[in-house]
Amino acid sequence: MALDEERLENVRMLRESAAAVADRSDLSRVRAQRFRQPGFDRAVWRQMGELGWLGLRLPEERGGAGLGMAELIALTEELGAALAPEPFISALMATDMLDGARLEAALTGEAVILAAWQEKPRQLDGEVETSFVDGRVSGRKLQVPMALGADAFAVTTPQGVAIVDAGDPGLSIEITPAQDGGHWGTLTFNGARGEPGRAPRESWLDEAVLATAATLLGIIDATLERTVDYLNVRQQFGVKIGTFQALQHRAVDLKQQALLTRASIEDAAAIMDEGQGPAAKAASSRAKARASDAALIVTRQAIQLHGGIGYTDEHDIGLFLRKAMVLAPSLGDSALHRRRFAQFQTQADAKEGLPA
Amino acid sequence: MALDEERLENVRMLRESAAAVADRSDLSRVRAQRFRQPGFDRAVWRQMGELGWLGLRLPEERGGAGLGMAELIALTEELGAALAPEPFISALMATDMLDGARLEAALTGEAVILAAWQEKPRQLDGEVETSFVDGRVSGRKLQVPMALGADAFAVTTPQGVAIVDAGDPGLSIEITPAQDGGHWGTLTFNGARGEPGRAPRESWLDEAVLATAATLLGIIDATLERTVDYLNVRQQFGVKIGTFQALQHRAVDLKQQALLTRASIEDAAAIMDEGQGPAAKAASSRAKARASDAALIVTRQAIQLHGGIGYTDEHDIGLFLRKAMVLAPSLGDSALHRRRFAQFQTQADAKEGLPA
Amino acid sequence: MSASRYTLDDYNALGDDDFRALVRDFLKECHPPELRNPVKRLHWDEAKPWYMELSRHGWLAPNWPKQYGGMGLSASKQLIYVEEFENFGAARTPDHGMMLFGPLLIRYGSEEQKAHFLPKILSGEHIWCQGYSEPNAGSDLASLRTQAVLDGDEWVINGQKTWTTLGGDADWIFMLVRTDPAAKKQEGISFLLVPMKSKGVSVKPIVNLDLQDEFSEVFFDDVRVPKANLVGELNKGWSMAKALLGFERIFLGSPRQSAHAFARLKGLAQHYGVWDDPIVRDRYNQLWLDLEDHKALYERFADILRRGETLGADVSLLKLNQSELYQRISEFMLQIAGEDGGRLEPVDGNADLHAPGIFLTARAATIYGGASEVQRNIIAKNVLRLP
Amino acid sequence: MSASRYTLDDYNALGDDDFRALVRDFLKECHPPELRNPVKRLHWDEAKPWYMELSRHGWLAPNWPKQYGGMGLSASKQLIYVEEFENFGAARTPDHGMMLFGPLLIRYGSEEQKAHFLPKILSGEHIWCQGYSEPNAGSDLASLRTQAVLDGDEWVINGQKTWTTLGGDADWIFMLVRTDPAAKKQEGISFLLVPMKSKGVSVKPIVNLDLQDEFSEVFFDDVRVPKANLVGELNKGWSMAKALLGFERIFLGSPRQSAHAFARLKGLAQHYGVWDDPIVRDRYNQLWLDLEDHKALYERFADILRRGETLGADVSLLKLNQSELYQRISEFMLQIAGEDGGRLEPVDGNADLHAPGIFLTARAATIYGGASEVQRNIIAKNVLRLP
Repeated sequence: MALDEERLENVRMLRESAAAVADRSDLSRVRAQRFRQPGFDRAVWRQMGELGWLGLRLPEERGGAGLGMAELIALTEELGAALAPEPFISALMATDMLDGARLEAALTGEAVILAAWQEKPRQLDGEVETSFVDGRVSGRKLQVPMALGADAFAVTTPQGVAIVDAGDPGLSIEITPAQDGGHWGTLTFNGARGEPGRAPRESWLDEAVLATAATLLGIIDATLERTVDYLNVRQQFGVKIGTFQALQHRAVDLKQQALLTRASIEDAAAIMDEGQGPAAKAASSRAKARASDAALIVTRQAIQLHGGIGYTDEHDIGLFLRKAMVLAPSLGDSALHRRRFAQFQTQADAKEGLPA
Repeated sequence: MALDEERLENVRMLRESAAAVADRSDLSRVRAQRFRQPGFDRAVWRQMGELGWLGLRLPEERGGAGLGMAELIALTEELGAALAPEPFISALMATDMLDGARLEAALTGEAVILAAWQEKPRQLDGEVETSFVDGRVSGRKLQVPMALGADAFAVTTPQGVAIVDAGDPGLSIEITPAQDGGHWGTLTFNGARGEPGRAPRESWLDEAVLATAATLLGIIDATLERTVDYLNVRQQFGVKIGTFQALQHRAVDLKQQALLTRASIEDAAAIMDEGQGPAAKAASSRAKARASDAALIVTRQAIQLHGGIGYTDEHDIGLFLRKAMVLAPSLGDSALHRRRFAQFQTQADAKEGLPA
Repeated sequence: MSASRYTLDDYNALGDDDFRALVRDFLKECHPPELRNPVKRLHWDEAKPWYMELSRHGWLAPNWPKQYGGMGLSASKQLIYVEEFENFGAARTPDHGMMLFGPLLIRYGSEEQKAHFLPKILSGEHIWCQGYSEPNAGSDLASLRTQAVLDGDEWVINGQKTWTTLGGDADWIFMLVRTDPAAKKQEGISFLLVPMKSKGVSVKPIVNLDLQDEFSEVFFDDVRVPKANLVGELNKGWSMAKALLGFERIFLGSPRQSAHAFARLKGLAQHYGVWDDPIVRDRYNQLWLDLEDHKALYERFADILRRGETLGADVSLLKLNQSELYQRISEFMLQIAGEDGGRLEPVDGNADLHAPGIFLTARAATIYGGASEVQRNIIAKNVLRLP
Repeated sequence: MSASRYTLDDYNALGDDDFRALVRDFLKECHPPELRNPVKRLHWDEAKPWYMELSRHGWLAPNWPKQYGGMGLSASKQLIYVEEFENFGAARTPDHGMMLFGPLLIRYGSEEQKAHFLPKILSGEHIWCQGYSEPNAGSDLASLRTQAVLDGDEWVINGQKTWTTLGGDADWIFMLVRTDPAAKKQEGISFLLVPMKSKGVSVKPIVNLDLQDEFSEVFFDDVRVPKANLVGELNKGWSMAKALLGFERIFLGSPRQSAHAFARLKGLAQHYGVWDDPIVRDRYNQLWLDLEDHKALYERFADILRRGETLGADVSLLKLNQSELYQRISEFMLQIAGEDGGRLEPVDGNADLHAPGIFLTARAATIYGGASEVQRNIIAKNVLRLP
């Protein structure tokens, strides 16, 4: 299960370059972008392209870096810890569906192309109904993060993937502002012109699920670091509040959640790097269920442990809670993923001949 | 809602005499009785009769004391705190179904007559199937506490109540030893000879439910008292363990459960003393749901707070956990009563014209 | 104050049911409909019409004696008043003058102070705010550091207060200041009255986690007020403030917030199509039961007040329970909302469906009014008698 | 020791899968079927046949080097050995000699001590028990008070040990004693070997909450043993004992107990007719997920051992998590059992359906091996670096 030397080196390098692009210790860029449109940075986006991140999972023959899930989760974890507002995961999902010039523009970061796949709230697997007939797309897609910043969308339909330009007159975008300072778009296609894209890899959705879980892990760890630092500094009744046993024990419980989340996510990445199937789906769902719950527990408790100052918008700790509020239910909340885990794990165990 | 002076005085006197019969600070009698047959004390039983407890809720014209639910819960709370092994509540249920000489013997404590009403696990409301035809009883009754000590049983059937002697050749009793050192009986009637009894009052079952909840409250409070005492005495790392903030806060959480349980039970008693109906049923279920959960939380945590010594059978604190294990699911566990509460409270609110 | 059919000489002469009916009628007739169930704490300019309406009927100060222009309600009538206001969804006005300052002045102020200040509260001329909390003395009030030094006939005040509700709307602040720096802990603290327009006072709004600005920081830079603005005895401010907390403490534990959030649960679950999900329903029933038990607990403490007795330290358990229940309900709401739990603004502008807003607001409940951790310390020592 | 087809010169030369297959075959062929999945810890007279079978094949001491008669397994092979024994439901023998005392003696004992004691463990001639805990030093081992005073060529021991597993079955006890009363905390503690038949040693079984008697108290009243029974350096016993805890600490966090209980959940829910209740199923899924995540966490620590590295203080989190998960599962079992949760004895004698038994047994998990409270203290200080 453990990574070999080469992949450990990949992971180390990705973490380092991520820290250079999105600094987890300085959230001034995050604050500057929030509640603005489009809410993220084109310059940072191009940097992501230069670093090869936007094609991280794409095979080398398609111009990607051909890296594994262990590498992807390391990267999204770092982006999560820095609360990077860029719609990185949605773009990764889209790249899988692109070809030719569109693909090249997406990989370099020249263009922002996002995936439009969800049609109902709390949807993950299951049919979509948006139609793509005679080059025209009609239907409705939900929850596209940072949709206002996109140049085009990769739209899933039963007739195959359609690529639709953001400015197409047949597309209208309704914006919903989000707690993290970003937004999501509801896309209504009314005979919008679509170019055919390509079918994404089978593991596409589960990879996005796990990458989102890893983003939440970054949020959890960064929140915990900041909270432990605060406990080590803040004084009350004449002593550091970190000396209070009740707070110590609560911090330990949060650390426990952090550690379980990491174990769950890295385990899932290893399983997914070994191949597809029900075990991989079960593992990604397990990790997302854990991460979604743990992120809300940790960020909520972080506010409490910060006391009054934690309840101000001025203090950064609240930004982590807001981000968790957006990402915990995104790509399936913990209830959905618990059910999905049980369903696929039962299949996986049956395959292995274990008693159900 | 608050009790008037006279009833406060009843409650005070009942608590005092209960303390004399069953001493919450000395469990040697409880230890002496456990894992023995019949597992309780006939002498204590007669004392209960002399004190008028066995007819506590029965109207005065039927030879009872005619007291209310507030008085009953005060008494069963005290009996719970002392872990009294006598099947008091089952006997109260039976008295409701007796007449004439049987009633008199039951009220004086001369005879032990217990209620046999339950036919399925997790049953509370609902139909029974045991038949009583031509003076003969056939069927099966479960969960009769301390059945081996009974002289007779008051058996519910669709044809009315039948009183069956314990020694009747048509009755066989199977004994299941219980964690609290007592036992319960499974009664199989095979044409046993029955005398007709009388139909119990409508509130009969809810009263037993609430009395059981109050027994659990006694267990909760006694457990908490003993645990707080222990925290004030036991030393570790050179200081009293009661100085550890994490333990203090946990003790507070237990106190919170104790206080909520008391509020819930006394509120339910007041509602039931006002009259019958869905509100009264909802209140008794609410109280039992709370008491069942709280008792297991408090007694479990008490073991933990006592550490190694709490894990020995020699220490008394474990006796409270064992009693809670028996009584928490008895007459409906918390899951059953939560559903029942929601059902009847919805009816009660509809009656009051509140939005459902 | 102009009379109305709601203005009675002796409200306590009414039976409880009659009084309750009176309050209901009053609210139905006099409460501005557009201010009902506000999603945020109203500022003075928004709340003023309602404040003046209360004033007109003599209903502003339920807790003050009749002789000072209050309603002179008994404890049990005060509880009914509060319950009905809460049930109706009445807007809170800037009420620190009525609720906290007035009773304190009535008990400890000089006749001159009472004659001067109380009528101006009732007329709406003076809006008061409270200056207790400080940046480094959140739940640890005794360590407050804002100083007042006597210079001739004037107090000179330097320091900072925080979490002052509606500080920017107020004309006056009643505050605790340290007047004896050598004294330890709760000693050496006095109670001062300061006009907000004084030179050297500045107010900075605090934007909350829920992006509202009901709180503010108040800075004092060589602010001078007459010596006569001291209330009660020098260096006894802490005991005075504490003595007045009694009645207030039950309100921190009122089921209002939890009941308000709970009442929205069913509609929310229906909106999101999960009302028939048995797992959702089971959690709903659990919270329902918790709420009913909390109400029963609240009534126990209310009974103490009705009997005219004083609340003990265990009232902290009431606040603890309400705030944590409120949070559990709000967390369940967030869960029900799914992806909409990340929305910044209400769905269709309907505040009842705004789970994330209620969730964020509820974060404060376990922090203000004595954080849960401090409440547990108090209960451990003063109720459980742990060492 | 007689060889068999399971007795290899170098087990580590096998691939992991081959070794796993070997262990499975061994258990299938050699484990006494009637001892599989025992409901309680076996006493020596019950476990002896299995112990002697292990001995015969040279499989008693997986963790000892080959030269001392052990299997000499690498860390990763040891984990496989343990996993397969656990999965199979193999009975635990009185294994303190192999697991704890052997490695300590191998590392710190004299050549004479090794030559004398190790073979007698492998032959079943000496059964060892452990004397660490004391009545007032449960999770606070450093405060132990049992004393050994040198009198000529003999140590004279007075005091009491408790929670000694299978004390009544043992021939010898390896124990920590205070040899320098003046030294503070962990200093001044030494490691002594004492025959249980010595004059002045008495054993009193402890009846547990679950009414089993695997533990006992051991009393020492002027017990005399030769000076040579000291292991390692005088006053360094604590550090020696602690150094050996490394590998043992991961076993306290093994998913075994939780997995064992979890595996019984479905059958239990089916027996009680609630398997199709969606609320039961949701809770089941939660616990399933918790168990899988715990296994993943366990693997992270196992990887550290496989790489030949030392476990850090954070391994305490593993024990904490397993013990609390085990309890949550057992509490759910109790809930599923309904009224049968109060039964003293298994339904139809079927231990798999005995929820109250598992529930009571699980109470110990958060107390022994360092109570959860102590584990949290350690993690706060040594992992989170809180003051």
